[in-house]
Amino acid sequence: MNKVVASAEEAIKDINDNATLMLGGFGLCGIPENTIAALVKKGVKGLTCISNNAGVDDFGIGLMLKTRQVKKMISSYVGENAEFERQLLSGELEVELIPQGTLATRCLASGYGMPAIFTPAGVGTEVAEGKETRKFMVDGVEKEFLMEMAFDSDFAIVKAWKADTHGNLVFRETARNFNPMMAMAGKITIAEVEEIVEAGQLDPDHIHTPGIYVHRVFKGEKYEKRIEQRTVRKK
Amino acid sequence: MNKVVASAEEAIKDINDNATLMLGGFGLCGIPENTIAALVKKGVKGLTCISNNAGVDDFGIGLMLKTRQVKKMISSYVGENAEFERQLLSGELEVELIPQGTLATRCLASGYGMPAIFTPAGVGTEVAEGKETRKFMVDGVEKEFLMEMAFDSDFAIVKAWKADTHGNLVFRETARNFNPMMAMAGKITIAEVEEIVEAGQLDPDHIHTPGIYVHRVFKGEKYEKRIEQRTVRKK
Amino acid sequence: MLDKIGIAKRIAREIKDGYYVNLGIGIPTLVANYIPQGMNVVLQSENGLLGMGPFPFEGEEDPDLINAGKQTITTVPGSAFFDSAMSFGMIRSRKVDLTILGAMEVADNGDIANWKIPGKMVKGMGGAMDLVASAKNIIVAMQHVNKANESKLLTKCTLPLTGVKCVKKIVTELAVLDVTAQGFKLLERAPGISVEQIKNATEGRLIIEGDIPEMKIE
Amino acid sequence: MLDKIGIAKRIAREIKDGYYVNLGIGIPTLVANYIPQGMNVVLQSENGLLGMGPFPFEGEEDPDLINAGKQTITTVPGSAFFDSAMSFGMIRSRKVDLTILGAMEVADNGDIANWKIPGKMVKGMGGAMDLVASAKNIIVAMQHVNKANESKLLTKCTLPLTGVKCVKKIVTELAVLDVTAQGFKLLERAPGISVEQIKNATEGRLIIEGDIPEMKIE
Repeated sequence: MNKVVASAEEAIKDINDNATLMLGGFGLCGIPENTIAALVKKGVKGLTCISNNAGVDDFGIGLMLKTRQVKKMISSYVGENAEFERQLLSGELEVELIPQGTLATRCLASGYGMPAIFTPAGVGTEVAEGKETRKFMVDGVEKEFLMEMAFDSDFAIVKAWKADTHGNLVFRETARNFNPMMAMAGKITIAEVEEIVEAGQLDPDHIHTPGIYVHRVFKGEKYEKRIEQRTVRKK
Repeated sequence: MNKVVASAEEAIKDINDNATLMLGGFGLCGIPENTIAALVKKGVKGLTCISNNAGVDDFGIGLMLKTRQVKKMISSYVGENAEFERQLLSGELEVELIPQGTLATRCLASGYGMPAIFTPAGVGTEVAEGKETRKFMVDGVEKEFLMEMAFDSDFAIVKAWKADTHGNLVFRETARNFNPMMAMAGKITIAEVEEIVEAGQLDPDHIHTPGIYVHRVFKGEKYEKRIEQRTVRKK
Repeated sequence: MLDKIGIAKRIAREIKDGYYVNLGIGIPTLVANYIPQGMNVVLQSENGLLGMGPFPFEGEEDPDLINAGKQTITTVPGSAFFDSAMSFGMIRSRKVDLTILGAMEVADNGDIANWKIPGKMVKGMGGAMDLVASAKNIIVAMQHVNKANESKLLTKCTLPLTGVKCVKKIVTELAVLDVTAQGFKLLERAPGISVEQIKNATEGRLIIEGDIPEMKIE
Repeated sequence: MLDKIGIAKRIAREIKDGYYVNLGIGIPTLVANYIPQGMNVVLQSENGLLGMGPFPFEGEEDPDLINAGKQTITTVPGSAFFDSAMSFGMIRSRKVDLTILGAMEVADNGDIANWKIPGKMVKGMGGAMDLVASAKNIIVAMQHVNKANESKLLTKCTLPLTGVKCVKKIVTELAVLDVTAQGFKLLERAPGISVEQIKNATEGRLIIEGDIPEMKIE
């Protein structure tokens, strides 16, 4: 059950133009930076990217925007990127904004084999336009929910802290974020990690994503792990 | 944020007749045995119990059946209990059998604030009778699903391996089973554990159930941890 | 005619390298013993484990470590524990490659009945309904006929259904059969069993094309 | 009139012992600094953390540890990490006791607009729609009027909505108000602010009953 591949290039060998990708991470935290670099190098185009954010101008998904590889972004917040804004305003880039919890839960639904979920997020707003709504009793009060569909994606690309050779994944701190749900939701799931250990080296009680969900694992060549908002206090 | 109470008795002080309880465990593995003992001692009656199984004649929920405290069981498999069978056939006990994955997911739905979920389990069987069905496309093929409602329960009673004083829970091996979802689903969640440690003693990356879901924690007086099917091989 | 071990051995040959497999209670559990050495197969137990190993050595039983049949077990290196929601999540999202389970009856359209006999104490469906509703590949291990010598491979199940149109392959004491749009397609005969015997034991539509080989089990 | 710190201080007084609290970006983030010492409060960050602590000391920033505003942070003892699905799961299931966030406009029925200005670059709603749709108690920190001195407490929001009928309380530079079935109910005046000034700054229905005290903030 060896899921290890040698490199990012090998991991993405069958990602072709017009693929739909999920990319883990929140801001620049826990993003699959080595896979993004390989996608930029490969130059695949017309990508639909499902990712909470779109990176910054010179890091994360921003790098794929600069090279015009992205056709459509499905995100909850895309704020920190001037090139993104330019492409959006010029109509080169299509953007679908959805609530963050809806994004997370539509990934979960996919990984858990649930075709649709109900959420109250967006009820009464433009997010609800064209969507089926339904009322349910919650704590004795009628409440309205939107039906949102599970995501379909060709590839999920996630960043974990450690993996074993079976593809079991462990995440670190808030770099976990969307990665576990996306890992469950890809038709093919690619995980880049900081360290690969032998099967049996991870405590089976501590695994966040079981290897059954993961198809390919590789060790990232290097991690910049850029900080977006460095906030500190004096000692 | 101290969730620790002194005893099982204190933890269940407000569980009264006719309450709906979720009880974690799979077979006799990972069941809240100290809380069950306290419920038997207290003698509350008319309980509705949501639990994957119903224990055996002299252990687990079987003890509450013997004392006729249970009005209704909602379970996926209730096989190993003669008294259960007697009460069921005599009409003293009401039983609702539901698929195991449906049981788990209806608990998850409750803890995740989703009023209903869709599952294919039971489509075309008597489980589907009277339920709304709906077709969705799955991998390009139309497939039928049942809509199943999130569970409402007054109390969730779970067994974890360790807790910290904040109510963060860690489970061990397959004793995890239904416990995390039920912990998320109780209006009041009571966790009995083998060991309570100070806040900060559990690795925050290894917590299975965050304390926000847990209202009361106590250390079980003793754990029998009975084995239902002892299967071994010779050395 | 195959005994239980024979059925288990024959089913084991359906398992491919790299498979994640869920084994039901009874004969399916035995299949684990006949997976060829060196083949990478991970066993899923729906109570929350990937990487189930053999029974523990005497004295090493761990009450926290059981399979879906509530038997004490062990894990293999690379195993992972998870909760029941994730367990059925991976089942529903078709990450499990093969599900092997028992049946009381199977119909020639793939319907299966294995959880309830009206008039008898009903123990429950456990995880069977979830498994059959979702699995991409289901093999059933069952007896071809009941004790009264009546066929259990039927045109239509007489017992309450567990799932509809889901069984892909059946291994009985007499035969290996695929479930096709046209009915049961006979693939192999058990050692010493004739096509005629299988015909007589099968109430549902049976397709017999060409020479039916005798199965090979060592 | 209150400055940002004043608004944060006043909101901090709404936090009760034992609360789990989600703080939005901007003024709400500042509220953390004014939670009384010794009060047991756990801060939830929707990117996957319960038990958020203060900013790290210089040189101790950890790129894997950020809040929902993408700022480097720390944890406190008893913290827990989880994924985004569970994070919004606990938000939807109303386990978070109090949500504090900013707004561009609030209507007197509790509608809130805080994510989109037509004609301007839209950055996205992030987790705001999930939070306002689910939270059992929402306090909004906002300016009472815009730079043109126009009220932002309205009969009806003019901007695209983030959520409907969800805001429970508002703290502005001028006042503290509850949102009731009859409209904004004035509870407290900011130091030096008259009822008349608040009336003039409020376009939506305003309820003034009895003497309105000046708020106390140290």
